[in-house]
Amino acid sequence: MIENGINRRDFLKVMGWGGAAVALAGCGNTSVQDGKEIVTSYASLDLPEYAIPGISVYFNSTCAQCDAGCNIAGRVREGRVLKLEGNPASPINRGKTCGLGQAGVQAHYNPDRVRQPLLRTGGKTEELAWDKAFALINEKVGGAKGNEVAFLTGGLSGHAKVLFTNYMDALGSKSHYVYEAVAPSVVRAANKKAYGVEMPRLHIDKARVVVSFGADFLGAWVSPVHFSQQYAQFRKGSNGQRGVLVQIESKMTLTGANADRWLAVRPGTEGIVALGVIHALGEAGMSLPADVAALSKAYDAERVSKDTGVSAEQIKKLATLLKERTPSLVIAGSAAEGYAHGSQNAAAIALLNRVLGNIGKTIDAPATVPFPQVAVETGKRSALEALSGSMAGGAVKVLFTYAANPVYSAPAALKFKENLGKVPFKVAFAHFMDETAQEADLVLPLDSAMEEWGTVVPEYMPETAQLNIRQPLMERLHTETRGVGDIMLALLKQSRPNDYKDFDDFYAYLRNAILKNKAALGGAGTDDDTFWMETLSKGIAPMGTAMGKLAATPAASGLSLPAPAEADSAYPLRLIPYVTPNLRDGRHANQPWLQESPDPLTTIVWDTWVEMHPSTAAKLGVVEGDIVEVSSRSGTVQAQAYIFPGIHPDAISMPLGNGHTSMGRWANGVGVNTFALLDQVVDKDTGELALNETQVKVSKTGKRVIVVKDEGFAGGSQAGKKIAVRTSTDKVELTGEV
Amino acid sequence: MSQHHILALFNNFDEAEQAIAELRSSTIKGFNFDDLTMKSPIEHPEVEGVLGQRSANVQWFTLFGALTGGILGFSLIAGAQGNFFSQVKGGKPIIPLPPDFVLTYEMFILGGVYITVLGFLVCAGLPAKRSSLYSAKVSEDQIGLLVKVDQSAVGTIKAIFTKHQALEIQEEAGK
Amino acid sequence: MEKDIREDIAWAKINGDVLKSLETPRPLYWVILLVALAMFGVGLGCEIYQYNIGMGVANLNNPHVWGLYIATFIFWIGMSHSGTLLSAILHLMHADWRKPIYRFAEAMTTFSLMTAGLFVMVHLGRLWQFYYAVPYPNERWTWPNFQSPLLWDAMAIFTYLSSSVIFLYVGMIPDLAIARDNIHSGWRKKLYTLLALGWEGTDRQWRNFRVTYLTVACFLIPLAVSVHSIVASDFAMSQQPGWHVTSFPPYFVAGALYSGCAAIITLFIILRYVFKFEEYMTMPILRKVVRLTFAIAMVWTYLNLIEYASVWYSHDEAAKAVLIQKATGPYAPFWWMMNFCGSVVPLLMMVKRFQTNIPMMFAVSLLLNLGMWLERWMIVSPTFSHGYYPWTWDHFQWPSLVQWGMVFGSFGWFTLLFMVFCKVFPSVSMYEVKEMVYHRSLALKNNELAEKGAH
Amino acid sequence: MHRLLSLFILLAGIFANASVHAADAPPSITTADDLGPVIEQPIEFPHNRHAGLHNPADDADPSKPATGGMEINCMYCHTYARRSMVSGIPPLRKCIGCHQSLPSVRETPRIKKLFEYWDAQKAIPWKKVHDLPDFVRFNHERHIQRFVFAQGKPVQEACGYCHGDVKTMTVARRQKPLSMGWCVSCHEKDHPVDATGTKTSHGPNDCWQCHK
Amino acid sequence: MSVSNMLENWKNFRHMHPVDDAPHAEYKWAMSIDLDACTGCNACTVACYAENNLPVVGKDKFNAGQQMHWMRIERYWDEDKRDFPDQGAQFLPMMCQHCEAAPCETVCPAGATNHTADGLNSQVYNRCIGSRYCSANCPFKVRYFNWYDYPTTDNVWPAEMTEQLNPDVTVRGKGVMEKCTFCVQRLERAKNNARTEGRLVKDGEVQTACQQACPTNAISFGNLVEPESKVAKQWAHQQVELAREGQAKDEQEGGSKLRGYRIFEELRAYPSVMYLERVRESAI
Repeated sequence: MIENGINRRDFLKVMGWGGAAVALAGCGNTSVQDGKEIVTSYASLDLPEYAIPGISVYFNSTCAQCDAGCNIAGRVREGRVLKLEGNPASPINRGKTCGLGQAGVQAHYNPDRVRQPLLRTGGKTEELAWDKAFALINEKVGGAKGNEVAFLTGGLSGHAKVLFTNYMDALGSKSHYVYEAVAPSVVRAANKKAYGVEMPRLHIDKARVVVSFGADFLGAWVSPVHFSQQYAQFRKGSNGQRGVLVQIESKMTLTGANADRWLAVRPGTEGIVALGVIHALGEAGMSLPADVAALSKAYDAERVSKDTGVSAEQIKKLATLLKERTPSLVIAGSAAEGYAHGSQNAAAIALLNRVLGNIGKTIDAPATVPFPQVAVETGKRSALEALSGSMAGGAVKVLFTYAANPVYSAPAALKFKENLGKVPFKVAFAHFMDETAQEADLVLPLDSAMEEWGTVVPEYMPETAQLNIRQPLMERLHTETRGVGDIMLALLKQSRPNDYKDFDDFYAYLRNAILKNKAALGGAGTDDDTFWMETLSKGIAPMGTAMGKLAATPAASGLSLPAPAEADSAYPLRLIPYVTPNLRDGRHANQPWLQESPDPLTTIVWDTWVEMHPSTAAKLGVVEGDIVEVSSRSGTVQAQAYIFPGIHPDAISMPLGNGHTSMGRWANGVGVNTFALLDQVVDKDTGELALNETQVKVSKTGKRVIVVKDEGFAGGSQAGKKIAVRTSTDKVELTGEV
Repeated sequence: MSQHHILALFNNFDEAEQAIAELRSSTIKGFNFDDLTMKSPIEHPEVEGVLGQRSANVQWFTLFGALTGGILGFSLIAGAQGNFFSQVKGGKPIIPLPPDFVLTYEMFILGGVYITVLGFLVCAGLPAKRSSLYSAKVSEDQIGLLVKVDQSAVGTIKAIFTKHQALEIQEEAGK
Repeated sequence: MEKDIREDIAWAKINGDVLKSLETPRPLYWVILLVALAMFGVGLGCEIYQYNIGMGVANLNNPHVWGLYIATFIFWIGMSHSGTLLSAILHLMHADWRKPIYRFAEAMTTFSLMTAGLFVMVHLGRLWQFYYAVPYPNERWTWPNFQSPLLWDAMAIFTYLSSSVIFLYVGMIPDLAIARDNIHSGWRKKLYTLLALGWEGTDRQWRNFRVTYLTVACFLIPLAVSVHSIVASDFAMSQQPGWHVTSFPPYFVAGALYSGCAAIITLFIILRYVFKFEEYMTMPILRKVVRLTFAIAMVWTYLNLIEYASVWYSHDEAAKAVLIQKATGPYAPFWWMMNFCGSVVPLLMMVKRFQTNIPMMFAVSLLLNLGMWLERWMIVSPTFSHGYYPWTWDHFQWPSLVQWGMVFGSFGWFTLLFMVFCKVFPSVSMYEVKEMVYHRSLALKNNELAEKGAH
Repeated sequence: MHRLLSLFILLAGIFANASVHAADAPPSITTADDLGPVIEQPIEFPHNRHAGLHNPADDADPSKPATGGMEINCMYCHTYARRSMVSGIPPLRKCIGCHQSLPSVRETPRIKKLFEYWDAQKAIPWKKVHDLPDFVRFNHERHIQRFVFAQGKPVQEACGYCHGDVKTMTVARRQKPLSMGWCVSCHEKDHPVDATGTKTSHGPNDCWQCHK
Repeated sequence: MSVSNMLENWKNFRHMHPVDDAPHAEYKWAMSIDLDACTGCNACTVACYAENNLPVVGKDKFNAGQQMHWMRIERYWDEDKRDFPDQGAQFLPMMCQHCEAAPCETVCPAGATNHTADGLNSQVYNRCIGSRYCSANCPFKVRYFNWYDYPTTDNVWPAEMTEQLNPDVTVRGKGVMEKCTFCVQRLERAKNNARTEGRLVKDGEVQTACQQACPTNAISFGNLVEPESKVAKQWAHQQVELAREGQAKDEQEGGSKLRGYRIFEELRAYPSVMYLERVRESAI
């Protein structure tokens, strides 16, 4: 789609800056000013045929706002990207986007981006030229041995991952810590054990009943836009057979708010519910495998009800429903995995899938990625503990951080910032001067996702394996930023000049890498240029049709669930950190659209809140807007209380993502950092941080504020008017609906 | 035949009325009763009785003004709605009658008031230069009678005024 | 029986007394004028601030898009109706006691309309484009929306203001002639000479004057009624609960006359004291005004109760909710205060002894005015806070100091205009007081004659 | 007195007249001669030379080579007009494209200037002649499609309705008021829909056509 | 254009809309929103910010009730006083309903809000004088007023952010009312392209920004005049008619099994947005 003879960057450039002035044209200027404004032609060059001033052009690329890897189409006009829309050809998001994805342009145009390489010596920060920065890095890595050079990155995939691997290889380092603050890492491990794959494909659309144990698949879990698409089909069903969603969790998530039945479960007892349902299924006449039957025998309705707080009647009803309507699908999500016995919870839930016979029907193996070097390497929270430990021991001399903000998101108990101080030289690849970049000795400014070249292989691929292309949608806003691929290439050229001398830049490397495997990427028989242009134009390259296999079956052996913990008298409440659809782990806190987009459940904006059940609040004498002090063994914060019916009375919940001290104008000082409260309790099987294990106490401070939210005085009441109407399945006829 | 203007001031309406009555009943050569003007500090309640029927035509202006205002108002408004870039609003017709009636009503009154006042000025001969035979006493508490007579009749008139206890008589040769 | 205007008062003395009020002001006058100017300055400052920053500084929001500006606008419009009541309605009814006091009431009409007009302006988000609402042929080929009650308002108020000014002026011509005849120097002479239009008091002038005065008075009455019922239409023509009430137009008109009468009592007492008009603004006149006010207060109370009753009795649940909200929500203190001031306080006027008790009537009239102002506020704000759509209910919006500042400033502006008027134009109609005493003495004489005849 | 009286009558007359006039017909807005300001352009581009009519008789007369135009289609240079809201200012290469093979005028002052810009690879800072307020959106494409392609009007006539008789100008100058009423006056007229001219329709009158 | 024009077309000028026959010739844009599919995820609202140059007002102004979201997601709870909202929340995307007999249109003194031939409720910013009467009269309170001059307010659009602004949409200054336009800039673009090709806009050819973003396809948008469009079919199936203040299902004894309804139909504003009731399983 780019014509020969025109350098793409040049084209974007002239379009960008030679174009018509975009004024903040308000309604102010009513006068006609002939001869005052200057109209230039679009510089001295001809424009390609398709570029017409006033007409938008769409370029396909890949969203970088979360790890779902949605394919997007950027609307570009006069050289500026205006809006991100979904790529309709994408199997993941089918032309759709979430709010987070829409806000991607604000990550790009953000005025608080880092624009220059910065060197911090002593207390001083100075701007640095790139060649000097590279030389400095070269000097520092030269002074360290093998594993003394450590890399802390977020989940990595695609060709940037290849370059990272190669660079570590060149340095002889194996210290790659892949870290994600809120990824479903326990569930991955449990899935691996139960099904033989980390992330099976879930066919929500094919299920007639979905029971989700705290998987917020409509909000912030794995691939929400894709699941939302499936959910829509699931709800529509076929022939009026509308799918039923039951959500079992302690704190209502967006998915829970959309459930037909939301069951508030005592925190940590999700696995018990699962076994209770299995037991009830047995009672209802379903034949259970012997090992399962033996395990579930103890979980009769009465006991389960006592342990979990879910009524026996509900469990029975659920079992009946699951028995009657097949296929079904049971999903273990973050609420289930966030405990010291999280893996056990997940295993019990997987067992339920086996009992129901869902495996192979609604749970399927994912596609095989034929090029493992570009396949995603997902992050683990345990990586941070490991790194922190080795930093404390002085084993790290040089640390590179990329796509991770551990200083912000590490639990206080890790003392991560303190340990980081022991690393002599820290390099941060940064979009923003975030908390981690603030601690770094060298900060390298990154291109935004709308400026850089790259490839992405998402973890969750709904169909066959796909390589997502990320391409610049416009010229760099700031001349001194670099794509991560370009940086890694430059570093590699320092260590292995001969291997990389042919590549001027990452673009050249990428083009070469893809063209080399043209045949495997569906381009057999086309010439290089055509294939390259087609790939860019589609934004997706298929990587074969090979599908994996579910190599294991959930087994009952070794599964043991502890009895629900007694309440701790000093810290009587359980803190459930809430991953909001808008802010996730906090990296998007400086995008004002997301800050002003109300949280779907509480409608609160621009702040952190402490969610508690009315009965808990009544016990504490707290009303909405009271500033309460939440203390755990690891930390204390103060935040406004919000009384919320959708949470178990034993728990409180606080959203993650706010409370930045260093990020940008829209993030700094907004809310409090919930990560700072977390105790370092880990899942016994995987060593992953158990997010929901923190015990807290709540006390009133006596201050009160008005909670800033969209919800009005009437709260969630419709005052008896017919506004948002709800009906039940026995009162409607869905068959024949358009 | 030179004309003379005579202004006589009286203490109260009774005396002035008597003077007028006498002037009216007498036939003095060179004096036309229509040339008599009464000036008073307040509106004399029985002025018709003593001066005879003298016309006031303001009400015709009123009628004209109100009708014009109303008709113009309606046609302006309906015309503006219908002819210029007519836009549907709120599911109502482009020329909706109730609002137009309200506005017509206002224009009716506006026209009525304006033209009435215009009529007043026309009928009352205002604004005017004050005649030289004017006494500030008239605006205070005295009644003035102004006549325009032939020189020949001046004496007679004056005599009548004096007879009715005119406080002061001013005379001026007319042009 | 209190002392009324003496029938044998010399006409020259009337001239003298009234013209004296135009003479060099006492220091107190300057103090009041300066205070008024300062108040107006506060309002002006607030408007400049709001103009520059945006309407947000008034602390309006969605759904509270209107606030004190509109409430106070209606208040001032209502205020204006007293002048018409006294000068036009009572004129047609030949109530001669109106004569000493109608002039300032008519001036009040004009000035409160001018004040009300200011509120329309400060209320606009884009004041600098206000002419878009004015119907005139323009190069855009656009016209304002004649369906909007706001436009009817504009037309009605323009008509009313200009008619009132004309009526005030025409009725003042004979007095201006008196002033012209008695003041012989300075700018005043030029002004009065010009404005008197050469009035000489000839029979022809008087004859036409009488017809004109009567005719304009006839026009003013329906006009006044239409003005406030159109203001009521701003609300009644809308769809909002609590506004969409058929009894609003008469209710508004009654409220307007009510607040106007209350204001007349206030100004009556002030003018009587400041200009020493005891001989003209006599106790019997006050008594009559008070009785009139009381009657209108009862009419208003009746209509008010009718409104509540019809809302309560109807099936309009949304309107009922607003009513309950008024009586029990955050606005309850103001709402109860309004009912108290509007319906209970005037009961004091029933007591004959109080009717001429000047301090008491002064206090009562102020309370009535307060009640009437609250009435307007209670019409505007509660509906916004509790409209149809529960999601946007907002009970806690409170007008910012900018809004209060402009309300405050408007009283300064009104006082300023009124004070200047009183020093430039005769605030008591001299010729009509003369007429009044003339007619009364005639009547007296006739009575005597009749008595004599009877004997 | 009579002066004042006549003044009043005059005022009343004007009021009556204005009302009747306004109700009857909108004030006609001039469509020509309302010249905009003279604008100094970096290069005095001779529109008449490029777009002016071509007279073969002048070809024969070597003494007046400059009088004949070349009848270049407006859209040869303003190439986006039929495809986009904006008509576009031609890029410098377009000018050079022809002029580099026109040695006959290569040394004239304007062309020299043109090549100076080219050599510096700089865009010419043309001044806007037909400015509209920022919130008005005039769509060139719609008008060109409608009048040139659907109705078959000569392109210069179609463009000229708003831009005036550009083919007779050197530096373009605004000739039409471009006020809203002027736009509306045309939108209210019935125009033939196609070349046959049997079916007509008038322009849309929704505010959102131009104000969004 | 004259008195004669007025007299000749008197009947047209007295035409009631939409009560009379055939109110719309080519297009009547309408929407239907399936509340059963809507998950309340807010993607639509953010997309609206991106498409329509909406200002982010910040915490203080949001608190003052001066937020500018043309589209808001409302979240309602059951009011039966149970311990937990065990049937979830009810989400409702709310934006300008583009009423056929819009209460806002009649009251604007400047005529800044009108009904277009396509059945949209247009708001013309530069004609607006800011009397806010339209908002006062809107039953849904979906009109948003520019209380401040956001383009010049700090941190609303810093220089870099202005690059993102959609050039097809005016950036509103202080003192004007604004609201959802059904993405009229997209509609006009689509109509323009269709006219050039001598046809009508096809169903699905134009999407509003919210519809385009919606991950569950809860929002359908299209031309109600065209019987084959999805929206027209949905309206027809649910027996919701534009110019009716009640539905067949309300008039039936015991109600029908249809889900379609419009909010506040009894106010006779005839909204162009039909909602489909949220459904919850009765077996659990």
